[in-house]
Amino acid sequence: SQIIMPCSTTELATFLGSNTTAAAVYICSRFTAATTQLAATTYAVDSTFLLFSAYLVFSMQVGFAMLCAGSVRAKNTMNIMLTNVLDAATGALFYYLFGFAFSFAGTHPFIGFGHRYFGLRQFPDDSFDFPFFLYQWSFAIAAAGIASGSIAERTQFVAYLIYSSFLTGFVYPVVARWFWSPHGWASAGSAGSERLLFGSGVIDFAGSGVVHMVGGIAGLWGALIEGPRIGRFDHEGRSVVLRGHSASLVVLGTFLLWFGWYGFNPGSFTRILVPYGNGQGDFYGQWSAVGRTAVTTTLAGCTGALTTLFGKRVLSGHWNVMDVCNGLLAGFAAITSGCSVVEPWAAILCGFMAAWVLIGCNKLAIRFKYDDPLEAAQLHGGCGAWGVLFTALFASEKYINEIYPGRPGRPFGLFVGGGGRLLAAHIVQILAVTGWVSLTMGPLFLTLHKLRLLRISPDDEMAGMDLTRHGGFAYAYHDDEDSNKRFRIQMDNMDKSGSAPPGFD
Amino acid sequence: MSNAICQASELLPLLGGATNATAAATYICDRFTTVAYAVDNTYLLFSAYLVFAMQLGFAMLCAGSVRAKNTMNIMLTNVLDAAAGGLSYYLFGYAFAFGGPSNGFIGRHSFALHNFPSASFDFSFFLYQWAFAIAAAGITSGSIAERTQFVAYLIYSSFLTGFVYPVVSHWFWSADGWASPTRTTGKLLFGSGVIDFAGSGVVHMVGGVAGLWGALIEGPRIGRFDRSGRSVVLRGHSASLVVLGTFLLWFGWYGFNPGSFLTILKAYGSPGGYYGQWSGIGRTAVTTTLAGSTAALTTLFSKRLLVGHWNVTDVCNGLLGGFAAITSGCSVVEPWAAIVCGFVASWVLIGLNKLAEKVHYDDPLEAAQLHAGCGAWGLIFTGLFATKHFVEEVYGSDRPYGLFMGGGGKLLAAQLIQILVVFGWVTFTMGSLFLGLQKIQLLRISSNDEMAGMDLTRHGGFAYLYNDEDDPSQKPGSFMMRRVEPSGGSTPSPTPY
Amino acid sequence: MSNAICQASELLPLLGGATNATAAATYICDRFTTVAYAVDNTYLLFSAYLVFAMQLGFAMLCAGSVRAKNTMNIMLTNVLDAAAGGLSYYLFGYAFAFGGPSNGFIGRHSFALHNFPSASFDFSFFLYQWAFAIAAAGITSGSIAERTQFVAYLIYSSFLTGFVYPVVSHWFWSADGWASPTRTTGKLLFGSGVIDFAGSGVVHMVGGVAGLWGALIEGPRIGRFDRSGRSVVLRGHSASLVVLGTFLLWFGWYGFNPGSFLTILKAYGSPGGYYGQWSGIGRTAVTTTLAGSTAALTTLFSKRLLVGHWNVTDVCNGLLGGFAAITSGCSVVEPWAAIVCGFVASWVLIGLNKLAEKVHYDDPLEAAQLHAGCGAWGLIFTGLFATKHFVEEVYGSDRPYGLFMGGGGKLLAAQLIQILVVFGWVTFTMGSLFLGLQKIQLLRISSNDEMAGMDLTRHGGFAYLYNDEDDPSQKPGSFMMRRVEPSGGSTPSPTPY
Repeated sequence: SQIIMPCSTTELATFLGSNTTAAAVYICSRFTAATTQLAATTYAVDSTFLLFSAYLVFSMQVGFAMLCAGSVRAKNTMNIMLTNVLDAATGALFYYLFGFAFSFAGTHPFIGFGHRYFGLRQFPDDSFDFPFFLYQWSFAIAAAGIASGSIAERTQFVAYLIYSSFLTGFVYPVVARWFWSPHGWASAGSAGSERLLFGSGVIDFAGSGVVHMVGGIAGLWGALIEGPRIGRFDHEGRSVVLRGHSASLVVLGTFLLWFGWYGFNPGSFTRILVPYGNGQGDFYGQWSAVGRTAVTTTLAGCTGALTTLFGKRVLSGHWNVMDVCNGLLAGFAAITSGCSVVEPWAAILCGFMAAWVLIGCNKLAIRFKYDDPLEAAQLHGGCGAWGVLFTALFASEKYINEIYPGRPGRPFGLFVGGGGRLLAAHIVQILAVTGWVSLTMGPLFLTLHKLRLLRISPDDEMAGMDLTRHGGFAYAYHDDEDSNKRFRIQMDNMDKSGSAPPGFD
Repeated sequence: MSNAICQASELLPLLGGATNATAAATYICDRFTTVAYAVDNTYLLFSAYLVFAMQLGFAMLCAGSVRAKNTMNIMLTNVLDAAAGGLSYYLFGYAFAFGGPSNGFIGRHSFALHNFPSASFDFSFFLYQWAFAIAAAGITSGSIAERTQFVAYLIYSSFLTGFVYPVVSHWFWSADGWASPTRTTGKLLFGSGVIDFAGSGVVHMVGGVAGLWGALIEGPRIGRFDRSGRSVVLRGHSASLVVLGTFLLWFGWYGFNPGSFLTILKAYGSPGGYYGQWSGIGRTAVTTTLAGSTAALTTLFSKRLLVGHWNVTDVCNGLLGGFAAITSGCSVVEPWAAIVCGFVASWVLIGLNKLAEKVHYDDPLEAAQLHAGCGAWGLIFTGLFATKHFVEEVYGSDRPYGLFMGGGGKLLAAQLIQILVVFGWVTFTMGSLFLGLQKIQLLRISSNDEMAGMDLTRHGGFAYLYNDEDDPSQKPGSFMMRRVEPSGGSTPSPTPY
Repeated sequence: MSNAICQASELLPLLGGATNATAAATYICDRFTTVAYAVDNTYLLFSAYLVFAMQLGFAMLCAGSVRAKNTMNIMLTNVLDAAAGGLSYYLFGYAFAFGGPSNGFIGRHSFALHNFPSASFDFSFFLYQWAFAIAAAGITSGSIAERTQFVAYLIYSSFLTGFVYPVVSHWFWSADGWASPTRTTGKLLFGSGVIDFAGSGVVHMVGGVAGLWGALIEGPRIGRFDRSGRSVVLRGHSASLVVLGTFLLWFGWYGFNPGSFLTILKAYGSPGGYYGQWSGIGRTAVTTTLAGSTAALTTLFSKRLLVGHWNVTDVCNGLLGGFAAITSGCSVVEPWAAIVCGFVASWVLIGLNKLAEKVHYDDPLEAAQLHAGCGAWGLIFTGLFATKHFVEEVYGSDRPYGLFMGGGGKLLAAQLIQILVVFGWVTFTMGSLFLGLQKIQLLRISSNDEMAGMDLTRHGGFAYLYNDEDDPSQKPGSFMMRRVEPSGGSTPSPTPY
């Protein structure tokens, strides 16, 4: 249904002038074979584009795993990496069984249901094909990956499995339904002549709200309910930095996320073979928009990184690569919503503000003794929300009409003269996402907490989960050959908890 | 290589009214053909790059899974698998595999890419096949890690990439191969040919069985089984590298399995419909994902029950076991069947690991169990669950399909034949090679070298240097010294992590 | 940017008899053009993503090659090469390079992507060129690692990405460049123009020569040459990161070299044949692979002979040397010639490293030797081995080609001119910049900082923390303490190698 029909009688008739329908029919019938071949070509090109974009988005899961591993202390590395592997694995099963159907089946504005799509039944059809499923799955596991960062280093493994399945299988798919399914109540690309929210719908192109805010807010509630890690705030309540164990892994993870973001944002077009205008062989088409989206993404992240670099240098007195990495990711999380509909110069503004939003949220977190080992709630929740607002302020009329065609005169960015209706829709999105995730994930974490399934014991926390739950430490740079010695060393490791030289912070 | 997406003879009658209808039809069709070549080659090239990324995954997985003292060694072998494989596959490997026309056993044209490209094969195809060949060699290097002389690596790796593997891929994948399902010269084996779509047998079993013989002939690492014969786990030095490697392999597997279609621009059924090879490719990516994911989860819970704690490296191996198994049938089974495939693969791996322990077989990366064992299961699985519909789309109509899907036992028989011949051929060639190397004392390192670690004795030093010292000549005897003292194994180790 | 795959004027006469033939012909051809744009942009975008992945490779390679105490510093510079490069290339770098119409020396349109895209250039092209620009800056950062002030990095990196590199790329790659082989405004240099297809000169020599001057002006790291002037190896802290980085660079090079075709949908000869730009692209990937592989193997064996042990980091550098060399001629030489290219590149690198030791030149990543040295060899190699046939396909007919292939010396002359002007231009601009920075004391860090490591003094702490301590206030004085004590350099060094 979404394919361009290379030879449409009506289209052909329009440029042949009046009373030429018969001629158009005639010509089109002459080119049936050519037309169908063009359709096959179009499907093949679009699927190639979408599949490789999905692979790139999947590589973000590697990025998350490495970022998380490097950002926690060595004693919890095995734990956090296992959760990242399982985000992808459980996510695949749950998204296959019902997540995808909740997002894209049926016509209900709130949630998908019916016979189709559960367990990929009656799939594919002319609306959705397997590459699209794979792409959406890679988004779903990204949301779960975000939340796992917030509750790192103190959460029981079983709790991870439960929340991750619930988030990927239900909470996230419902949100995706609202904003991305053609039938969703707040979708910008509603099917047919359905009424759009504020005449506009929400333009959350690649998911600052749908993915990043969902993951970030879920993490926020988890981390709030669990409380901070032991030692994160000292007796007088001062903040103590618990440094991650490997900056190399953090940088590796950040670069991999950057790499993967080129699938996340430009890939969200899902098709590249779409001419803008009447398909008159113009050089300008969706391929240009895809490229522009990659450029806005790059610029927002770069600006976020540079702003953080200098901002932190002024505030804390030294250069800090971890902070720069987070600033970079903040810029990406923010531009994700508007990446396709803003001008490159606006992306620079977006990244600049995102860096300050992150710095501000971090200050706020310290004041409220909120502990988030990866700053995930601040980064993905905070900067994601900023990104949603940003889109409503700077979205360009031209680009919106190219991407969501067929509804001329729709609202666009407030600061570029498009009125406040898009902004209103986006504020509704922020409220709805916050409310929905709080209502679903909040009670889940509370229940787990009540059932004592959420937080690990203080002993386990001091010793590190790798030793107590995951069969041992992640690293063995010394080569010991027998297990007795290893056991003694591990004990030794536990005894030493609580000692470190100054100068590490 | 490209499909005839547009036939001038089909278009011709439709253009009846034009003055020069034949020329017009040809003109249009030629352009479609050009488009098809460009799209298909783009698809294949990027798939090849992804498969190449698996070599990085292997390197990191191997590095993380061995002890720190052998890291330089194993990483060097991984770099050289790719580099030496590049030359040997260029010079003769490709010719043995796909140099048609030839007999059913071995190819014999296109040495050093002579007279290349042709209408059937382009450079992107060569690159793709090279990336597969080096993957097979990478698997083997895991089995014999930590105790093999470097020269032995160079020899077996060139031999495997240049001869053993290409011959197997000729049998099952080339149009001349005696067991190929796309055979054009002669009858198909059991009227079916072997369906080893992306190489559970051709790649994974070949690499795994080669590793099996290497590791068996060398014997276990010192300290792997204690005096009373109990198994002692020799843990790898970095779980982070293991996870990094596993994820990169997962990433690359999206080139390995879906990429094996080689082309994407092909409609199934009526042209112009939404359903075509692109759907098949997407479905292949989905079955791959589901098989690996199921195997990972199965391993997670069963290991928890069996061992008592969660274990990320086991989960990673389970995941890879699921991938190795689905590789054969990925394109011809339903997504739900992939879940069955992954579930069983995980138990196959657990069972074989128990068996390996019992018979004192030592494989640092579980490569033989994982790739040969789960690979063989994958071939059987395809014989059981291949769907009529998909087999027809991918290979053509009127063929046997999976036993459990009502397609009779012929496909299963062909798959079993594959398992036997792959096992036999690799045993015959690689087994002899490893035995010969052992006879002339080129296979295993000395026990002194093994205790000290090969990095120190053969590779110019330890892989890591976390303390920063500018002048390495002074004051021996502090903790770093003790750490890598050649008598390492018996020295008390002072660093607690 | 896209090729005119279908011309309505060609199709029209063929449809003469049909009703409204003109409209029909236009209609059909427009659709082909749309397909061509989509395919070519898809190809270019994914190539750009691969080239971007090289930045990750550089970061890991650099991190692993320096001592642990400077890891945070070098990784930060790599992140900022990309980030600062993104802004400066957007604001003016791109305009200097490709902002036509312009003179032969420097471009002057499209600042901040003004009036972009156009019929000639789309966003994917910008992204691709940006990824190249930051690669050049990444090379330089390796040469001056471990002793350069962070502010100096920021300054040289913006200057290089925003001005020095764009000007060079304008000369050799833009349609207005005075030495470009695709020049449309005026005569080609020696009737040929310089064939630097993917940038052995434009990227690698620029980065390498800039690094050379930086490292020369700063002088060697403390302890790199001892009192009697003997060379002391200051080993990097992690071989795993070096191998990771190298493999990622290899992966990314498949975007760098084959991607430089920019489009894939173009038949060579008449449309409809199997041979087209896709074959050229595949062949480029193959030549790239073979050159790197040969260089790796040559380095492996020659270093074994020269030094006495196998060395994975040397093999990695050899591999990259082969890639840097083939980058110039990758699209216009036969696969067998790529083997020659890699073989010589490995010896060029070994020779230059000997020379560097002799003249007490210290380059922690051998970046100047590798990228400038092998890059220059690559340009000469293209002048010797470029094939008539391929030069015609890629650049057009009736041009000089490689001396050894019978094409005369004109191409070689042009290539030599490029080596001279790149060296001169970079020396003039970057040499002055580094000298100026040194004059105002912004270039080199204090010797105290250097001994202690920049991470501790400037970057907020050490990169690694393998011991897990929850309470950093207690128990000072353990061995970890000694390890990173700010007076580090004077601590006795216990490492036995």
